[in-house]
Amino acid sequence: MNAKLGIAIARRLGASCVSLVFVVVAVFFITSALPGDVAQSLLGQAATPDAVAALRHSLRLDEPVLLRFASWAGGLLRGDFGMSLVSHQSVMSMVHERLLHSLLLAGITTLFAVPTALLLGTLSAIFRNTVFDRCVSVLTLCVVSVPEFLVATLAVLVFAVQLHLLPALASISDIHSIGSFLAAFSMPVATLGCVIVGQMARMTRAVMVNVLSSSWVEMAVLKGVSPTAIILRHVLPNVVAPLFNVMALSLSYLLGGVVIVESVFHYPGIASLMVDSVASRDIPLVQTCALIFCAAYLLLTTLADVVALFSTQERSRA
Amino acid sequence: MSGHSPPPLITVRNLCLTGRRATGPETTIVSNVSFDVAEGEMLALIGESGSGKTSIALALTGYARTGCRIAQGELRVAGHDVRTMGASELRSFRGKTIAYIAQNAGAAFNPALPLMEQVIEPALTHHILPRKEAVDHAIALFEMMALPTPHTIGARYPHECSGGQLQRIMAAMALITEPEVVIFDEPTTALDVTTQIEVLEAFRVAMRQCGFTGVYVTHDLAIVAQMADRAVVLKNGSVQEEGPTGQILNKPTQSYTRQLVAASQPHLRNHDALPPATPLLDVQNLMVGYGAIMPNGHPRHTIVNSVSLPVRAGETLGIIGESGCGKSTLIRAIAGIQPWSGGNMFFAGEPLPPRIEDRTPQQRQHLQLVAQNADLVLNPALSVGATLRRVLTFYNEDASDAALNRVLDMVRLPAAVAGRYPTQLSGGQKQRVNLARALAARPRLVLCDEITAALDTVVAAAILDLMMELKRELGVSWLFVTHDLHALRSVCDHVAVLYAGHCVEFSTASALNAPPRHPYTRKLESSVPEMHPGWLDGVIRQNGLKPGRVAPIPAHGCCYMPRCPVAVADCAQTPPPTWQAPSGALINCHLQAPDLS
Amino acid sequence: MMLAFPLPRYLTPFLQAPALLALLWLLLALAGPWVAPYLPGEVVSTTVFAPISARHWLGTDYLGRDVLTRLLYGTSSTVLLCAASTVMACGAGAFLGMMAALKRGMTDTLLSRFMDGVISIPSLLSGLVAVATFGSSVPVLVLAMACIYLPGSYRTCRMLALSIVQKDFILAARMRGEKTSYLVVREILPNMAGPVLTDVGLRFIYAVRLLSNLSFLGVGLQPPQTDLGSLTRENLLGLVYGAPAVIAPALAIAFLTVGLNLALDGKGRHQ
Amino acid sequence: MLNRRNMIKQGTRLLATGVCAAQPWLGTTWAEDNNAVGAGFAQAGQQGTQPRTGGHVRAASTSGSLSDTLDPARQSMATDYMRGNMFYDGLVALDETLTPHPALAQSIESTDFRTWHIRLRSGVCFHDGAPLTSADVVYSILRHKAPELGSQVHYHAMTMRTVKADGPLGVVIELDVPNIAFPSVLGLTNFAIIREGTTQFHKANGTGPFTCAVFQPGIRSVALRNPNFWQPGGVWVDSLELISISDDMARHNALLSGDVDIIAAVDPRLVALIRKRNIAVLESPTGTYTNLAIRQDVGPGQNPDFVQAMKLLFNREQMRNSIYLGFCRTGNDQPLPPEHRDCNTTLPQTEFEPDKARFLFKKNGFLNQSLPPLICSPAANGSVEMAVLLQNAAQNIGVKLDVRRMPADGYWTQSWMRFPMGFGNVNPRASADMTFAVSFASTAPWNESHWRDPRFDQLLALSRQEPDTTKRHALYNDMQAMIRAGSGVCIPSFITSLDGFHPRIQGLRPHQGGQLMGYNFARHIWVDEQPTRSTAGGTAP
Repeated sequence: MNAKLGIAIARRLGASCVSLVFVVVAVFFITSALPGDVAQSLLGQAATPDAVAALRHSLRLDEPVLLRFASWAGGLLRGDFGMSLVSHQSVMSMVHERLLHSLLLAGITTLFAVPTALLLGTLSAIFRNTVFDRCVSVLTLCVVSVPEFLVATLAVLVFAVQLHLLPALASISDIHSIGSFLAAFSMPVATLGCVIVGQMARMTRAVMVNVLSSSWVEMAVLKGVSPTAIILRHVLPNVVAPLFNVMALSLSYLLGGVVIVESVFHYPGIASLMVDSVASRDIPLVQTCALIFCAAYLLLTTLADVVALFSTQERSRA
Repeated sequence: MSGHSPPPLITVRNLCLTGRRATGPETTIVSNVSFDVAEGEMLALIGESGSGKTSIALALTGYARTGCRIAQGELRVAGHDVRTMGASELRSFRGKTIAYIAQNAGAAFNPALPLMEQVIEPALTHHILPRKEAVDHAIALFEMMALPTPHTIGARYPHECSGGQLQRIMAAMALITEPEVVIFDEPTTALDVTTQIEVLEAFRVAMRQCGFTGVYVTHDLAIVAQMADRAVVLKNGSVQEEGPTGQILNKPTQSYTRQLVAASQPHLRNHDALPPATPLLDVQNLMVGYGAIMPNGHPRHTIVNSVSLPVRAGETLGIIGESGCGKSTLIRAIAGIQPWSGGNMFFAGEPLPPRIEDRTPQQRQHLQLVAQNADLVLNPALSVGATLRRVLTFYNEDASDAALNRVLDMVRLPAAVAGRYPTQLSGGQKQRVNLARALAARPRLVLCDEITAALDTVVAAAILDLMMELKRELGVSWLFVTHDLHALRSVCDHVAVLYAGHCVEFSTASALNAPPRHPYTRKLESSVPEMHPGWLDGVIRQNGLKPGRVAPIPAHGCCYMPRCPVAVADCAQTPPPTWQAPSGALINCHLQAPDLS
Repeated sequence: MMLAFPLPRYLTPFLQAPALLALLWLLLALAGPWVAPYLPGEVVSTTVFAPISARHWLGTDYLGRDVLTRLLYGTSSTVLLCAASTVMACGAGAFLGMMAALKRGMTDTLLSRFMDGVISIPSLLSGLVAVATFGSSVPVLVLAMACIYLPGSYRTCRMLALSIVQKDFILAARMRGEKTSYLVVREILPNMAGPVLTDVGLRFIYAVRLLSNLSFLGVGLQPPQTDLGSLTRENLLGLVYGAPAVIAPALAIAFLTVGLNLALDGKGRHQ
Repeated sequence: MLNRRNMIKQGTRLLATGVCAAQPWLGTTWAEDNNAVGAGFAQAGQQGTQPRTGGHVRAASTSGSLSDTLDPARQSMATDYMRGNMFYDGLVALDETLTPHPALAQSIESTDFRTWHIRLRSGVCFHDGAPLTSADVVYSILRHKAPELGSQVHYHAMTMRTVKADGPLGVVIELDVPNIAFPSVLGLTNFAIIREGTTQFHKANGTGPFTCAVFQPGIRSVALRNPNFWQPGGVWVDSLELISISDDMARHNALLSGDVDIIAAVDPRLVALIRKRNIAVLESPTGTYTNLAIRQDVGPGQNPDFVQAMKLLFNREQMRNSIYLGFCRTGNDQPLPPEHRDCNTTLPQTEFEPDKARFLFKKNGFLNQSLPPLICSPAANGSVEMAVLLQNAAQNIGVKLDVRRMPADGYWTQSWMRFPMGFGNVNPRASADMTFAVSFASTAPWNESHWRDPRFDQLLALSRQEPDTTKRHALYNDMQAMIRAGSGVCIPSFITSLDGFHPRIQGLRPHQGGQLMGYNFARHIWVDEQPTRSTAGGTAP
């Protein structure tokens, strides 16, 4: 039966690869469709037609689109993401550090947000249709809907400017101890948490309500099992698959959708790198960033599906 | 009864339960119910769905479902005052002092945990036994319950066991803490009659050995007769009658009880003579299966194996068999939603294509399917009127209000039902709408897949009555699939007995009562519970329980061989021949008439 | 748990309130520009970030314009634009999702893989490119936002439709020989209306947010038109003064989206 | 022979009135006093404490992106300039009044204002220890001519016909046409001197006051004091970290919370609040302006009445109050700010006259005509607000003007100067001559309104060879009058640059060249942990 599981996973991975190929093509042509190019962006106000043409030629931007796509895609196959047109460094070296930063921020946010969301969602599922449930529902909607730059700025004003408890910037270079690490990350993480906890809690609630109304949960109650044990022993194994799906969607947002938090807290992550590279039309960099986001999204959703396969497979050995 | 009997173990006084939906007003579910259960006694709570019997049973454990609550009354169970207990007291009370066996074991076990984990959980939770001893005890209970491979069955997951096995495992789970009170909530309703006997016997063995006090919730009077000492009859949340089982079954005093008893008695509804006619539907050597196609042109796994059935115009053909025998697959194949790999079908003389898409509009209109579960068949988002009107307009029938009312009247529903949604209807009403949906198309043949299985006895009886009336009025033919032999006998002209995809016997309904009969038919016959208390003992004495693993079906021999009490050597090697008995029955067996009497 | 008691009955009418609130917003969106006291671009005060006063009920913004006026205009365009794009996205997503669930096979596979690809491209990038390529006009904005949220809606609706398609009533309709369009409109859609409405609510929130982000990047609505997110952002500096210019639009967003979502949730629950 | 003190005085006075080369530049005078450039600046406006060495400073600028570079040729953003000025020196430095002073050059001399002889300071070393030679200078200047480099000063480099070494410390530059203001050109940050043959700019190798310890584009750079800096007393702080925070609110919050010591570009709306918290705000009147350019070669701008009407439609008072909150000086549609030494202050001020504008619109039939949109962008600071106010003013007189806001990225290449009516944003130029030459002459590369006036070109050529200050000033005055009357450029105000800094930072003074002392604050500041407050009354610690 392991072979069957293997085939199922392979099929899922294959499907993701199809999406990825589509994304590779789409990203290239989308970015090629962006008006303006890196030559103009580098020259700025000093862009005269001659200068632009000369710079374009020196950056080999005057080659036909398909030729550039071929050489770029060829490089991708060899694992070469190309050179940045702006800084003349290899794209990988520029992305590498930023990606680590982003993963760090996403990781910490996950550590904080997932348990919170699970707890909130589970509690409101247990106490469904009570005042508590309603309050959680309204509150989570509120924090989701209020723009995150407002949440972030308000947090900085209160905790950094007024109370001087936390630094206003989350500069990686200032982190020397656990204390400064926690101080630097607390506000960005809380802001990001606001954005994703709401949705995750809502979806967790939906999944939980479904499971909690099943007759085997009632059976467990009638066996005298305590509520905590019911949630941990009986409910959790059954909601792993859907919850992983919820989490995958939220986490993929944490990599690509955090531009605002990165810029408010001056955090050098990959999302602001992409916005930057779009602004400077550094196409190889844009493409790499977009590919990373897409790959992360596909990876996470695939992972969620594989977990789902596993959790049902484990029980269907017969 | 007598003056100095010991104090009752369970005392219920003036119990009132209320409940409400998310935002609706509170309604009374159970009002003013009182009864006692003495130690070691088994009390039956009898009632139809909605009578509040399950709510009362749950209330004994101090539990009320979401939206419900115990409004007032006194509940004393084994010295505990259930209503005054706090949350933690209730937790240590449940599972330890009082155990519960749910109706549908398939749903009541956690699909993600191995069975053993769940069985020993009460013992571990209440710190009655350490894990190791709990496992040993569970295995001992499995043995007592006559479960196959008691040592390893605990490692399985719920979906790896059959319904009957799960029900017995659940009983083991209830008994592992040796509780003083066990509640059985319709534990055999979802089971086949043959399995039901095994489970009931297992329960009785457990009762004798463990000596608990029981409350048995059911709607089946025949089971009450086997299991209970005393019975309480409930209707709409209030007690109708209470008394010893024998008195309730034989000398009911209340009209409702009498009605219940009457509905449980088998009686013949189909009095018409068999009209001689050519087959309306002719199924010839049908093969249905799934999996890779084998060299012989058939799929790897066959579900329906070479079945031939003729359905004559205006007659009712019944198909009976236990779950998994292929009767639903057969009917789906006829309906055109299950592809078949071999054989032919003719409808009104015309060949019937396998795929519904390839059938002519007339064929689609004249062949209607009424599926088992009315909840799934009726679109919850459409009103009854909208559903029926769509059928009428689709077949270019008159879709006026008058026509709609005629259709509703056909199934004896008031015109007001047209404006309601499926969720606002009772189970019986839904099944009537389901029938109406098929009948609105003016079909010539209606395929009914277990349409009474999910209904209460009284409601099911009414549906069967309706079927026969419609047969007379409209001249509709019916193909009636069921596992209920009573229902089958009462409405069918011909009967086909299906076992493991084979048609083992085909006869007229009347011939089914007289020998010679196929061994499986006889087994089915004897498994139908009867309303006299000694029935179960008699059956067990006669057949014996056959626990343990059932041998696989031989590749070339008779499909019933592994379970056949009269099997001979030939059965394992050669396929049984089909021969005609004097009664006209076609029997598929190696043995001949004298041996099968 | 103090709050863990069921909602008292006298609160039931309040559960209807969100629906009324949502209706009120729609009215406000339609009537806003007509009842606004000033012109949206008009500088009416020499004080910036002025507090609430009789002349300016919500104070003035960072240029000394009337916040109430700008809020009314902003509400109007936010509600209409986001509603239009959300409805389009969810409508198309639901339709395609149902088709995929009904047809299965190659149609489903290709469509799903395509949507998966689209969904994984960051929304801001696609929005930026769309507007940069096709120019910034209201139809382009609506279409771009609709396209961005279509795949997510498709995913949700396909999952919902898949579970419904297996129900017996679909089988019954298919056996009757009903057309796909009838199956989609009459049989499937009404049964997933609840979850789809919830989804619409969430996507509306995202649309409000994306609109403000696009405006910030300079590809959103053209002045003097504005939206609630941009109003919050352009007056963000006023936060240090606690100016109503930044608080009012933020509250408006919260009331708008929360009200709408609760209303849609309620609608979904009744189904 | 004048004594040294007099020479300085005279030189300063002469330079202050703009006559930088009435006679061969007496560079030797400065060569004897190494402190002239740096310390001379620093000691001008004392805040009560003496400069002292040491300390770490963190400064936040506005813009910052991947395009951040250490290549002087490509630097185009404020952060780039600030960083460049930390690591590199030019031949010439511009002081607070934009007066050129020799820096790496010891003297710059010319007799015909066409051929310029530059004598380099001796004993100057690059960060890697190599001595500065004429070859480095020639390389540094000539590389701007290569179009594929994408130099910001390509235009200026192309005005130099030849650049040749004349011995190890001599450089001769020959121009196409005589230009008396040429030394100012060499004061442009982009003309900083780098090592000969440098093509990689991962690290900076200049002669500047700081060495580059860390450089992360778009994130931060860390500078350490150059112990071998050629100018003793020319730099004070030990280390300086420069970051860029483009989010306005975040930058202000970083200053308020003390995360950074200095920020550039304080929003006028927050000045009061910042000062209330004992944080200083430096006001620098600069020649930066945001302007509307109405093209005179296409669209309605071909009609001078239309241009005139648009100028009358600018409510300068309102813009001053609501956009800049008073932190600006009212502009008069000519490019030199009032404090500029060459500003023509005698021109009548253009006022807000909607009725007259309406009359002009009506007279020429523009009232019912659909007009081209006003192109604006967050890239041109304040232009969106200006466009909205203009739109509103137009609406009040019955003229419908659409506003089209463009994305900030790509604005300068995609939109600027391409539409009939568009906003631009111009930083102060090094000299009046440069302003006229690059923005208003017929052949100017950034002639925003496409204004062509042969007489203006004539006056420009004359002024470039006019050694007499008074006469040249008169020419400049005429040219400004012509711009105001004829050009399609509307300049409603000159923006006062606002920078915030904590009191421990000393040495910051206003500078006409732009933010943070013309982007050159790093070498001028020092840290005083206990600044003497003016109110502190002699209490012993």
